[in-house]
Amino acid sequence: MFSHFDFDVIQRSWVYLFRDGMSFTLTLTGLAALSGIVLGTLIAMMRLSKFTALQKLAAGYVNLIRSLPLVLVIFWFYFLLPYIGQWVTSASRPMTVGAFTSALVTFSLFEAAYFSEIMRAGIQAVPGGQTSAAQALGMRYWQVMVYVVLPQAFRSMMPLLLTQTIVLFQDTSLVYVLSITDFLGAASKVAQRDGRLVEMYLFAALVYFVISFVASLAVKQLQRRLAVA
Amino acid sequence: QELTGTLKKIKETNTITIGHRDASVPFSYYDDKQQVVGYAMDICMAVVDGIKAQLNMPNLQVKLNPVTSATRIPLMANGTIDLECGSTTNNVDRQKQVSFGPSYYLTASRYVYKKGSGITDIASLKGKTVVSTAGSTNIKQVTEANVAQNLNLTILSAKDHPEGFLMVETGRAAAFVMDDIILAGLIGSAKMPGDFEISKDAFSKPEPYGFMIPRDDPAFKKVVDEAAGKLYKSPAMLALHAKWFEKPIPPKGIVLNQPASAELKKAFANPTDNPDPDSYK
Amino acid sequence: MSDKMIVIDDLSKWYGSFNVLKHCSTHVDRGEVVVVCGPSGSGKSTLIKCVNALEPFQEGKLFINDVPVHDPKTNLPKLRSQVGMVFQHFELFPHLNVTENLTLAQIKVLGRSKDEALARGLKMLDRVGLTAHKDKFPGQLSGGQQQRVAIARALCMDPHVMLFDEPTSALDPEMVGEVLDVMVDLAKEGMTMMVVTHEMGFARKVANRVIFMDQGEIVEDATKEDFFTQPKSDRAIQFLSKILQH
Amino acid sequence: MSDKMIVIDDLSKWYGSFNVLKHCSTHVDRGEVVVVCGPSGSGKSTLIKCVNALEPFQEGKLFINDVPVHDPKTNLPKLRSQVGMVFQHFELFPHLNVTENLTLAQIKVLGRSKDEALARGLKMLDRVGLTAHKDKFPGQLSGGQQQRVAIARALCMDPHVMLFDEPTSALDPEMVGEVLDVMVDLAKEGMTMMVVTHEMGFARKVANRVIFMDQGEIVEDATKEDFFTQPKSDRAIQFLSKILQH
Amino acid sequence: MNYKWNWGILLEMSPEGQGSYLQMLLSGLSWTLITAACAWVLAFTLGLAIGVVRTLPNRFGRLLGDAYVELFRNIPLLVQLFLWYFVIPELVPRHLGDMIKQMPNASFYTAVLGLGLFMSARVAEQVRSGVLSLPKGQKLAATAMGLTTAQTYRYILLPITLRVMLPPMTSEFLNTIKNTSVALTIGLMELTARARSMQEFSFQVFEAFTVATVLYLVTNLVVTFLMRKLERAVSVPGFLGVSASAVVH
Ligand SMILES: Nc1ncnc2c1ncn2[C@@H]1O[C@H](COP(=O)(O)OP(=O)(O)OP(=O)(O)O)[C@@H](O)[C@H]1O
Ligand SMILES: Nc1ncnc2c1ncn2[C@@H]1O[C@H](COP(=O)(O)OP(=O)(O)OP(=O)(O)O)[C@@H](O)[C@H]1O
Ligand SMILES: [Mg+2]
Ligand SMILES: [Mg+2]
Repeated sequence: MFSHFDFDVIQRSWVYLFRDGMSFTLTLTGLAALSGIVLGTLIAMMRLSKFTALQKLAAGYVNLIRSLPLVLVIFWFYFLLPYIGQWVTSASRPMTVGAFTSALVTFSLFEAAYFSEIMRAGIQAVPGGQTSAAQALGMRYWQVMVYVVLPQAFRSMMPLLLTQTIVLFQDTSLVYVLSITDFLGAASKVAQRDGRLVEMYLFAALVYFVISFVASLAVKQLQRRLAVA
Repeated sequence: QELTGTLKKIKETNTITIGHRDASVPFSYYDDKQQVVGYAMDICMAVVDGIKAQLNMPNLQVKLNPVTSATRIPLMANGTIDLECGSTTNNVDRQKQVSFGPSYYLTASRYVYKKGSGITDIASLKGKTVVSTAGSTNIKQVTEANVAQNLNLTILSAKDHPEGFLMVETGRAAAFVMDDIILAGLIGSAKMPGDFEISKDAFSKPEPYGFMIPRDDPAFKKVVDEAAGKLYKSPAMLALHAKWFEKPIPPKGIVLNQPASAELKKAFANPTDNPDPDSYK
Repeated sequence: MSDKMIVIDDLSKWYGSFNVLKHCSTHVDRGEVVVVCGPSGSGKSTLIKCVNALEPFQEGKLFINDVPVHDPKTNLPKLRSQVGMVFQHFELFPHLNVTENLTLAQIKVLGRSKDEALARGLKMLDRVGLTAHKDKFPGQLSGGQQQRVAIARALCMDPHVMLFDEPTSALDPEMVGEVLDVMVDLAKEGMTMMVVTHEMGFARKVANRVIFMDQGEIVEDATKEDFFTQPKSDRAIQFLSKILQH
Repeated sequence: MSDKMIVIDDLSKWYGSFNVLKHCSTHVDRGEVVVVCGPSGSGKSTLIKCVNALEPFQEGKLFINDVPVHDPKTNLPKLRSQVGMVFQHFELFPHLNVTENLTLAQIKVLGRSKDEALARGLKMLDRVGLTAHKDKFPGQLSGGQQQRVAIARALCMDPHVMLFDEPTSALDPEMVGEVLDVMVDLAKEGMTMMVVTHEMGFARKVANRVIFMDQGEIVEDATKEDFFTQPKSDRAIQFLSKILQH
Repeated sequence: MNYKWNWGILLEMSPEGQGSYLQMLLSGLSWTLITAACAWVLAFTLGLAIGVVRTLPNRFGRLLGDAYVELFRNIPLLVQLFLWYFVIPELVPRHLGDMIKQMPNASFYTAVLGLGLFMSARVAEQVRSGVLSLPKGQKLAATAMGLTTAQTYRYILLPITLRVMLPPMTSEFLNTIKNTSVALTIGLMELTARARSMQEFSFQVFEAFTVATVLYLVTNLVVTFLMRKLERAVSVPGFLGVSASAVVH
């Protein structure tokens, strides 16, 4: 059935697919996960702080982002970021934001809303006595957070954070709508150039599947190990 | 004299960002080495040289930013790109959002279909599915024609030109409505070029292509106009035209075989950014 | 410098509309050991948490070593670092090993060098007899061992006073002794201590005074001798009869 | 129709490589009350679950009312509907009210009409003294009440025999009595019962025989009198001494 | 800001000739909701079935269920839509492929199928963990009363699981609504696609996306509100889901 398919196209283009496409996807995933987790943690801390205004602000942000489709958010940021940059730096003209930066900011801010929910659960799961004990030793709020609460929260939430990162990895394929050359973008450019849609999309699906599946197996392994410890 | 607007930005950042297309053959597209090449790119580089000379910045950095039909105008409006080198139709609507440099090509909105699919003219498309590229003038024209002529079309919007062509190739749509020169480029790079045909009748008169520049920036426009005008009026322009439209072009070495028309030659001799198709007659 | 280490003066506290502490007044002198007891829910934990401002209170005054805890201008973290506190559930930091548990606050709060902190930590660990376990994680220790590490952790900060909130009530019976032994030693060496506990044996052995609370009030505040031999209130008598049955 | 309601014949069972039940043989006669006891993990629950085939077993034979449970051809749902079972955690269906809990299986398994099922259900509910609660949901009842409803639910099916797996051990002490009362009544009315329990008072009052298990074996299978007065095995003696201390 | 706001654009005629731009966006919203609703029916039925299979003792069924879930959740939705839209019609016999491709509203059917299957894997995962989180005794008790496995699921396990699962199901349904926007890549004219084409026709980016954003927010609020009502309607006095029974045990 595959006799009239030309899987050579993969061999011809794999350097481009991986060097240009996959490296974009993986860099974007890695950096967005890192900054998303950092931001998400800050948002979670805002939601759990005793200042109502901060709580409301953080909750509003999370609920807003979580109600919107990622595709829409990608468009929003792609067109809006230069203005935001102008406003933040109070420059005289819109800031120049490249495709990568734009995607990175979008995914960081978008996923931060999801990561913050995970971190909130993680922080709440640390027994209150831990905070009391750290405070009783004279630690300040930030010290309590950094040295006592967050390390425990990160550890217990690590599997969920990683699972969400796998989701993020898959979500990055949506930069396709901006014609950015991520892995899927590269695959579809080759597909269209050479008229090899079937082969390239099947190959892309396979690559995404293998990476996500292996990663989620690794997460399960980690979860098992954490459960024992 | 004091620099303003885009020129000031270029001077301060020592970069000019060019918006380019990834598959507008032969205007602006990736060749097989993933370099951006094309007729519009060549003209743009001459314009960039003009800017370098004007600002006395021989080492001006050129940054490339891919755009699609749908993203190019917002990206120009929000300052991501300073100059767009692709296949953008210059029309009155768009002039409210952006300015244009002098026109460098004329093309009408036609459609491509598979030979033997029984399509003869626009009327024969009635009730069928057609596709056009999101954000292009063509999709607007076919949408309007659909209403005006009661064609009862299903109009799909493709992300970019190859995707639109693909819809016809794979049988998803009966026809792909696009500027005829783009269609010629797409057929040229197709697996089976002989299978496709470009329509005789058109959804529009031949309209001018120009490069987009930010609106309300007369100083920048003046530099662009001068640099482009100098090139247009020189013999190099026809050679450039021949290079992309009469000789083999990358990546596959196809020949588009579209010699310059009298109207186009007239437009080269008298560079203009007039959006009115009739003014080019 | 007065000889009063802790002064609690007409302190009242509410959780919403619920009045947990009602006009409590008492004091702990330098070098004194005061045991606080009373039925569950009477406000013992709340009171002791007010002492180092882990819980805010709405009315009254509280001084530690003459520093006003109720004053919003007081540097609470600094004050807390001078008050050791031991909790019912130990509250060692599970992601840090014993040595790190002992040194973290010394380094981050007191600004000691790593070496200094380590030396002090190991000395205190030796004092509670757990030197051999210095590289283990809390999860690898028994409850009694964990509580002894927690005491060492508090002692590392050179506190003026130590607060204990039911330090033995989460322990299996066979481990209660080892923790009480450490506390008795501490008392004998002259540490000022305020201890919430139901271990009347401990009270008998080292307490100077016993405070009995019920429903948020300090019902009885007497020397150890008076408390055990001639309690004044009915509630204390009832409570003692129940506790001493065991 | 023999007078043996349950016959367990050389039954063995493994969880993977772990041998939970080892060559168990015993029987329960019609109208007899047999109490099963033994230390935790000895296999009591597993054995009783084998009786109505909630757990499969690998070796041996088991008959209920002469129906071979070990035979793959036996219609297990039908067999189970004739054996009432009461669990430690009641296992009432939380989304159904008391009446629905009582009638569901009557309608779906026995094919009774709604009215018929309701009549029978209310009768059984009356028997356990809970008529007033017929429209409540399980979550609105106390543990003791839930367990009584669970017993009523089993009785609705007109079982030949009732199995109990520690029916009172998840109850607060003040509710144990009300459940045991219902069970004593049942026993006195002649119900055949096999009861896993540590309530030796119950065993003394109504059991005909007592089975003692340890490490998957039936160590002792004796009349109530023999078991309490002259247990044969050391393990039973030890176990009894611990249990009866309370 | 170098941008000309023009909210009046919403009431101007769109070039599609079927009303104003605002109406165009609203028609996008209706496609979003219709697609999401159809995809949800598919996702829920399939997810329920597969989730249940994954809790049954049958090893083969479980393996198949696991494979299904892993397959559909480890490939990005966008890629899955491409497979259904571009690849599958080429793999089936030519005349069938052509028929699929020439179907009117092909992108709608593809979106329903692709999105439905993608979401069904997530529903299946929720159903499985929901059923497994029930106390084991519930199943034993039902079995002990003579209910067959099918009856046990029908009358006991699923009614409880579904109640417990309502909040996560609400968010999965909201995800389905949001995910329909991915189908704009295969030409589905849903809300985000409409906002994008409004931007392309009128060049008013921010007006278009602001209205789309507001419409999504309103949808979200309405769905959440309705699901809360449903939760209250099916709630059982004294039963707070698994947590409550966990306390009893
Ligand atoms: N955060 C809180 N919010 C509301 N009420 C609280 C809070 N913490 C404690 N309480 C209530 O305050 C009262 C006193 O609590 P506290 O923990 O001080 O009692 P205790 O004497 O230490 O009792 P125990 O011996 O059980 O530890 C109790 O009735 C308790 O329910
Ligand atoms: N599903 C299972 N898989 C593996 N081992 C099991 C399983 N169920 C029970 N066991 C083991 O079988 C042994 C007997 O269990 P069982 O529940 O029958 O004991 P029991 O006598 O009822 O104890 P208890 O008094 O604690 O209820 C125990 O060691 C238990 O750990
Ligand atoms: Mg307390
Ligand atoms: Mg048991």
